Amino acid sequence: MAENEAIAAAFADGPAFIPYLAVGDPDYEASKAYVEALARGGADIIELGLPFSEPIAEGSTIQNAIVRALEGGMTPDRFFEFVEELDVDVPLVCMTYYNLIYQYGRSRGGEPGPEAFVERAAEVGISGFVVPDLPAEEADPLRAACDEHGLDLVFIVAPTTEGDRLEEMMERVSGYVYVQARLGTTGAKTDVSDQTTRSLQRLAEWDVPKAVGFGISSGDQAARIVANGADGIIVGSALVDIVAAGVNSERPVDETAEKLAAKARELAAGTREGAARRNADIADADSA
Amino acid sequence: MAENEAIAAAFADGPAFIPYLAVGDPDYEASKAYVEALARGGADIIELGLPFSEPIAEGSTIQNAIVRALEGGMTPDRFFEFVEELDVDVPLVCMTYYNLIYQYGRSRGGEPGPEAFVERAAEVGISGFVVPDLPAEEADPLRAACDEHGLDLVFIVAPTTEGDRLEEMMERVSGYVYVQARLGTTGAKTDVSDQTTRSLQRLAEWDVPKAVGFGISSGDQAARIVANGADGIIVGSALVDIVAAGVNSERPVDETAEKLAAKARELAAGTREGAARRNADIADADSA
Amino acid sequence: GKFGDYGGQYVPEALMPAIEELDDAYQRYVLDNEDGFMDEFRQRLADFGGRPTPLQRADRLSERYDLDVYLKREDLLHGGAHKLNNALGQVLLAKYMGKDRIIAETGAGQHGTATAMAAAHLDMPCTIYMGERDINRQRPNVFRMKLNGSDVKPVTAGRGTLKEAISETMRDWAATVESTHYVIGSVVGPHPFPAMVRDFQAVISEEAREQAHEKLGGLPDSVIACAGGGSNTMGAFANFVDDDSVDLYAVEAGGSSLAVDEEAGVAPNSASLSTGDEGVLHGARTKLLQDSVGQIMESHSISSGLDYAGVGPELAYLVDEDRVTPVAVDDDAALEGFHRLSQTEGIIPALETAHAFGYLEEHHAELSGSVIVNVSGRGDKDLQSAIEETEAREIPNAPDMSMFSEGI
Amino acid sequence: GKFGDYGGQYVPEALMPAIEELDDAYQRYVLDNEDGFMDEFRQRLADFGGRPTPLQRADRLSERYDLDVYLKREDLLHGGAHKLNNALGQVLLAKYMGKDRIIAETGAGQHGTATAMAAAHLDMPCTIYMGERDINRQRPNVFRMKLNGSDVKPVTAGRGTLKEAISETMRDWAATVESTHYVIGSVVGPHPFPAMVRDFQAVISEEAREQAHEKLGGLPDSVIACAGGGSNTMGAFANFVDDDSVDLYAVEAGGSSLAVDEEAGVAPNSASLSTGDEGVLHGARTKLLQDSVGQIMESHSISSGLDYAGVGPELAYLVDEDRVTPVAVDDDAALEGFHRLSQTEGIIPALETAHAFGYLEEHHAELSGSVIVNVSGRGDKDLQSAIEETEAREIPNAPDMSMFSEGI
Repeated sequence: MAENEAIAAAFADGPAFIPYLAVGDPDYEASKAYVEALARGGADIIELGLPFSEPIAEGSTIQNAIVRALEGGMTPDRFFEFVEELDVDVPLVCMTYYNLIYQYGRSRGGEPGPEAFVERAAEVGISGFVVPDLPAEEADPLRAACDEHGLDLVFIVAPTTEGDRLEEMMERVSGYVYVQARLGTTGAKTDVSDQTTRSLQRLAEWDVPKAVGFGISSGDQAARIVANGADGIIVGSALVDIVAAGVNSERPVDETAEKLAAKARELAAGTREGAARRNADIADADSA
Repeated sequence: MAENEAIAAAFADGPAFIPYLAVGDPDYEASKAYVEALARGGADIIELGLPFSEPIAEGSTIQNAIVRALEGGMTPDRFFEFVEELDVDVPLVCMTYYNLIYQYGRSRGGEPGPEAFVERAAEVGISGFVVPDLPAEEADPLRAACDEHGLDLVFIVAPTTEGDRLEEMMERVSGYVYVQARLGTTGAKTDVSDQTTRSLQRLAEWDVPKAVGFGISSGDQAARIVANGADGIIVGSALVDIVAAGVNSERPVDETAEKLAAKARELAAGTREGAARRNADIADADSA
Repeated sequence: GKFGDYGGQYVPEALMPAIEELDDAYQRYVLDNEDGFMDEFRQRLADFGGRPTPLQRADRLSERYDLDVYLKREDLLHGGAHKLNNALGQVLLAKYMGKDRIIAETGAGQHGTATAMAAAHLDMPCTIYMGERDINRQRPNVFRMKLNGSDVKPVTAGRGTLKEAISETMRDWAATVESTHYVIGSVVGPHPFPAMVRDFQAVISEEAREQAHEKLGGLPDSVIACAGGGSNTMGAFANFVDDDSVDLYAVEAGGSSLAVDEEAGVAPNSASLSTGDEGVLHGARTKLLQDSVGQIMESHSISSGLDYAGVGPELAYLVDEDRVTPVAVDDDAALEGFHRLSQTEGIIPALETAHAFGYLEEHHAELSGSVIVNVSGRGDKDLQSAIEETEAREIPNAPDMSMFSEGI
Repeated sequence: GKFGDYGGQYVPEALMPAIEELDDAYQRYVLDNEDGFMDEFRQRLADFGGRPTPLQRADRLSERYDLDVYLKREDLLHGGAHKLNNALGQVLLAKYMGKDRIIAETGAGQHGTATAMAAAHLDMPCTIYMGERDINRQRPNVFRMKLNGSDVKPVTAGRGTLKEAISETMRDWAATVESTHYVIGSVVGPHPFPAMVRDFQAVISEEAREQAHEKLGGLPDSVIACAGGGSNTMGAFANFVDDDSVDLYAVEAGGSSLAVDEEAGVAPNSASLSTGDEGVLHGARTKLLQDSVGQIMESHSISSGLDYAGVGPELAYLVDEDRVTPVAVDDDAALEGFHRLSQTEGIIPALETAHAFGYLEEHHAELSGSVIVNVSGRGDKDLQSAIEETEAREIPNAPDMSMFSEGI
């Protein structure tokens, strides 16, 4: 499998902070400012959500963001334009549902299938994909297209994923693995489940970075999770909450962007802090 | 079977005019004035309705009269009191439903059955009964009680009554037979059905007077029916209409009574006129 | 035409010939299966009506009451109640008799909808009389009758309920008796109606008795059915009457009280078997709710289908003969039965039927062995009243009623 | 888990283990009848559900159309629609799997009520997700679910309809997957749902095929069923698929037009088989109503039970294979079918079902011989909408609609 170099590089210097936003939420320009604020705040990779009308894997926070983005006119082509125009210096991962990937070829007059979408994504500078409704069993066509264009395909490992299914994913994953911290859908929660630790242990032998997501909302949590062995943390709902609060209070775009940047700084700092603690633990262990 | 002398006498001088009113409609005192007005107007016999809560054989005119009378507090005992107090010089026939006749004995602490009701009716001066929901087949207990107290039991012959059923009735009837002019329930109509003539012909051999009812509302109709061979005419709804109009327009009781008397005079005159025509016809036939 | 001293034919003379004609048709077609009438009737009941209905063991109720509770599922009949057994039989009979029009009265609308369905199925013009007040309380049933092509005539006289609708239908019949058949909705009215309606409904106990042999290996110890006019009751009992070992319970609507208010002419119940006296109403001698002089009382029940001052004469007779035990449960107990069956067995019963389950809930300790309960109808028609009536009371097993009003 | 290229398992990873566990249970209990699962299922369908349902010759429609029209009477199943076949199967399966909680989504409320009934019957706690707008449109069904003891959770996201309820149920399942079974309401979703729901519903055509042999002396020439998600369709077709002589017609909701408004993201119909393109929705690859880039369109139909942008993958496959003929009739034709069956046969169909009769009314001349129409559900739930929608249009066989509003 191809490995995307930009993503590999993002994990090279230690654990990565990976924020998520729905592209186009609440509109094209604001959304650009928000994504750029995340980069400014210290994101190592950014997951960009291309909104799909039936986001079955999302909690209500991100679902509402997707509704706003769709109402704001976001489409796959506008998404690619957005990515092209984006002024950030971190690798970008496209998070969307399979039907949009599958249909894109046909919307351009060709056959349905993932090739056209991946080709165009590569063109605009996307480095990889997360597709929440595409389990490994159905992923071969997309995996092949990613390989052809040097893009990563990230899979989500759930607390319930075990045995053969882990094998299936390990064979197909590249870039990083998205470790789902707890059962349920996306959404900011304050608890960090014991399942995270167990999941990380189950994946110990995998040679891709393990980024933990679902329910992370503070620098403290980020630090604890990274200290427990994660190679990265993924944060979505806690950031989308800031966007939503901005929309609801009709706050100026730059103020919301600044709040996002601040939150990103907190989470990035937490990530580094966790890395430092882990190194200290390792040093302790070494000296013991 | 006993024959009530008063009723026999009423038919002795030629065809009889038999008006009906619901007793107690709209109240005790007014009702008394109305019945007395009918007598004044030339009634030969008066049918007094004792109101029953489920008058299944009545059209809406008489049904409404019954509702008014019940709401005015009419009961069997009040009815008997009413008859006792009545200052009229014509035979009175009680028209009611069988359940009131049947229950009266029990209401006085005895057994259910018609005896107690008939005894009390005889006491207050009732000369006979019409019971619309009591066909000949169910009438033996009432017939026996009537015989004991010298009261008549009038049956209704419908246009549909034929064969054995006529026999059943002929064996049990006394006083007069009530010839139903058309199918349906009581109610003033302007048509006089051909069925009347046919019914009278069917009853030609009966030795009781044949009084025709259902739908008679004018002196002209009365005259025609009597001319066609009826021994009497029975008029209810056309009179109850006058009572109802009085109630609806809040007319003084004596004005309504006067209208009733006037209508009675018209109908009585029609009855006599019909008799005269019939005699003329007979005379014509004799002279032919 | 008599059940002991009960029954008979107390009707206006004009109807007597029609009733004699009907009696003749009843004997020929129903009793003697002339022209294969009963065969066609049974076939249509199967194909159109959905017979046989199951006899279902109610596992959860059985456990709860430490009894073997079986449900005779008349709620699954087309239209949602046992009413079609009778309506289809009578409309078909009218066709055999050469009548070209059907009339019927309806109170809660169940008999009217069953008649309208049967009339559409058999292509017979149909007029249904319904009190104006009942029309306003039972709009879905009015819609159903009209969608089936029946003419629904509002009756404005009196209080605009079943009594007035019956009188109005009698009037129509008295005027049209030669061409028209009056489909009476229960085992009431003049002979042959009580016997004929019983025979049409007897398919319930005919099946149940056979199913009991299959499922219980023999006869049940008791059969329980709610009783208003009594058609589901007689239907559920008929084939068990000769089985002396089977106890038969007719559960009447106890309303709010079994006492009467003579002054107001109101019996706040519909328990004519339990508390009524012999009298004559709507063509038959039977047990009635009446005042001391014989005026018919206004009856009351949360279940409009049981809300009737009379009862079938055969039931009155079987009660006097000690063959049927009349019992009554009040409105509250009926609601408890309604919720019990809904929650425990996934079957929402009609409020009529709920009385039978109210009895079971209150008196199961007095029963033993196996019990068949006739689920005479489904409760879809009663959702609104069941919820309103439950909200107005303290019913021990009521769900949290706030959820029916708040936020949705 | 595939039907040609259709089907599959496009679901979040967290659900995959549950789906694999379900697939295993499906194979063992449903396909191999382990522990007598299928025997118990069939027995409960008979006793609790009222199976078999009749195959009734529709005499008057047959005469009208010069065809032999037979009705498969799923409207007589407990709850009033074919939905119980599936709900009872899945709730029972969940019990065999040791799950202790049931969740389901519902749009019109029919699947929700069927699930709530089955859950009460089998003593399983049950939560039903329902869009807030649907809750307001379908209050009687909400009452029924709650009376059966289910927890009905309003979904306020989006437009508050079926789509949002599905997403919310998926979310609940994703969080509770170890203890909870998600009872999907049609032959949609990830494998094994489409195959399993078909197998539970196949009892319809299993009976119909046998009944056809009894009543027609052989196979019918055609089978007609309405198609939304397609569970009654596949249920009615399954056992005839191998009978090449039997034409299978899936009647979709043509809504107001088969054209789409790409700009507004609206397809004013629910005809995914007739007009949809291949795509991935709610766990399966199938035919969808989607815009050119793959966003799911808002579908429309007067019948909320057909109002869905997808369709079962097996149906999509059978259409591509030319085994099933997809046809569509519009809202007006469906209403015409609704009134036709109500007036002519005394059966008020669900608006879903009415589409099949609208097709028969419009296209009977193209058919010949014998036709089985699946009467998938009864119309009691649709009275209000049918009347309102009829009033707003010119339907040739509509009754005088004024009578539904005036004076009553």
